[in-house]
Amino acid sequence: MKPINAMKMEFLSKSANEGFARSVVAAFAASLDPTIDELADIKTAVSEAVTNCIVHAYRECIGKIYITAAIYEGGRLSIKIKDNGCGIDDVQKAMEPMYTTSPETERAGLGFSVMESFMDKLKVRSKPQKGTTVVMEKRINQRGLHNDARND
Amino acid sequence: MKPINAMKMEFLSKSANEGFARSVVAAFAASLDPTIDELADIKTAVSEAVTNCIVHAYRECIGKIYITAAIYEGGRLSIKIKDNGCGIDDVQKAMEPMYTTSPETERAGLGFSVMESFMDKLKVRSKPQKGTTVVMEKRINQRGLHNDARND
Amino acid sequence: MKLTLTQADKQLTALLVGDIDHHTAKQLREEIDEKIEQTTPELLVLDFGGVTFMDSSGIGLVMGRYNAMQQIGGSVKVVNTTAHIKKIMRLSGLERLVTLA
Amino acid sequence: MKLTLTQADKQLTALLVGDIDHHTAKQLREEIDEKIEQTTPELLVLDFGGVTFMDSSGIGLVMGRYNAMQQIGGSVKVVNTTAHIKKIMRLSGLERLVTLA
Ligand SMILES: Nc1ncnc2c1ncn2[C@@H]1O[C@H](COP(=O)(O)OP(=O)(O)O)[C@@H](O)[C@H]1O
Ligand SMILES: Nc1ncnc2c1ncn2[C@@H]1O[C@H](COP(=O)(O)OP(=O)(O)O)[C@@H](O)[C@H]1O
Repeated sequence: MKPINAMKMEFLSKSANEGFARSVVAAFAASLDPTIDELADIKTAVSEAVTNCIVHAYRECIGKIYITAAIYEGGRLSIKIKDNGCGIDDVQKAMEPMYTTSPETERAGLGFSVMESFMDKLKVRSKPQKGTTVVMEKRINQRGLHNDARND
Repeated sequence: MKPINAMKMEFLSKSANEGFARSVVAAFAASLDPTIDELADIKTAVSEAVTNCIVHAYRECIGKIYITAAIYEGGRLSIKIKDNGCGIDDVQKAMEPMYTTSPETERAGLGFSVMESFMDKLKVRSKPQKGTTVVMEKRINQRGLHNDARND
Repeated sequence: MKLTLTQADKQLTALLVGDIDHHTAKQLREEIDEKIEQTTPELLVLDFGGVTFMDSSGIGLVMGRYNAMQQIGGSVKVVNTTAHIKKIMRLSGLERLVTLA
Repeated sequence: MKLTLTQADKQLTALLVGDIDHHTAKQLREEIDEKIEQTTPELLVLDFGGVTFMDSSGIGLVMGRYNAMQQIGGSVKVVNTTAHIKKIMRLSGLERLVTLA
């Protein structure tokens, strides 16, 4: 299925870019006219995934983080966040609530839980030493207003 | 010279993305702590360059627009906006104030003038049938406050 | 972008709220021109009081309305512009054609 | 991110203004802990009144302060949270440890 709108970006895994990344996705999603709550959900999920790349994937170095986002007919927003970092040995275990490998920096182990409960779909693929890809989806209720994403 | 921070993005040449593109660059520049005026200058210049890709480069089709931005020591922001569209035959003539090939859509022919007067540097490279690249620079006055771009 | 058109005597006022760029200018242009045709005012007041962003598309918008008003013998006044909007309008020499307030 | 710390009697209040994420949490953590050490309050009030965004780093921030206050026999109260912040805090079971108001 062809998206109505699409974007792709990459940036350095510096923690100052956590705010940048969620602003970008929020600006991209704006054409779907989301509610303030929906927008907060999306920003939070993006913040979790991007922070994981910075804190875990590229723990000892600065690497590149890749975000792809697309809007489909009917208000479906799809977001992919990818790194080429250290990867996850056991994805299922990593996704358990409160599981974290970085308690010393006060990570709560709830990043994946937030992504799961704030978005409609979450898929995590990872290969040790290769990197991790998180794909999330959320359907934004179309309230029959004019939909800017459909103009060109 | 290595940038302190860098990002790269691409998106479709839909006019709804004009607002998206300037939001992205504004969010990226935020770590330089620009004044409201400086931020407005940057957003306006980006809006001009992106609109040119949509209106002129990909006049009859939807293509991809590429933005690269980097922040260098001392508060220098560099922005590159590129398309693979129709290109410009005579760049010097195109850059003259009031010159436009699209008067019928009320283009004022002032896009390049805005970029030139709102940014510190402007370079335009173009090849007919290949595309156009605009590189702009602006130095943001560092007011000695904490500079988030320097943290990681 | 939000547009509010109010007509009183021979004056049409267009209050612009939001970002003016190439994407939003088209709709503004069409709605204002339709109202000009319907009401043939003597003065068109473009109120920039709610404008949060403007690029050179805003100049095209003012110029185009100037032309439309010229055709029916009327004039254009631009009000409530910020320093940033004035800076862009000044690039175009617009102040020789319309009243900037 | 802006942090304002006020001390009165045995109570330390931390007013948080801005976005709470992994990038900003570190500084908040360090500044609040320094003040806790200096003033050994009985109650730490975390005032979320100015928080414009929060992700799970905010949970770590509250949990960590809970631990710090436990060590000196004190407690933590969280005030002025929005629905969005409550939603995140609820994921963590935080309400069993600190007072949410
Ligand atoms: N992109 C990633 N690269 C490598 N490891 C990751 C990545 N994302 C998550 N992890 C692993 O999964 C664990 C759980 O992640 P999460 O639920 O987000 O909690 P937290 O980030 O608070 O640790 C992390 O502690 C880490 O070990
Ligand atoms: N990216 C581009 N691709 C092709 N042609 C362009 C591009 N940018 C500008 N031009 C040409 O240069 C002319 C002047 O551009 P500009 O000063 O921005 O004014 P305007 O966009 O109002 O026409 C345009 O009318 C167009 O012919």
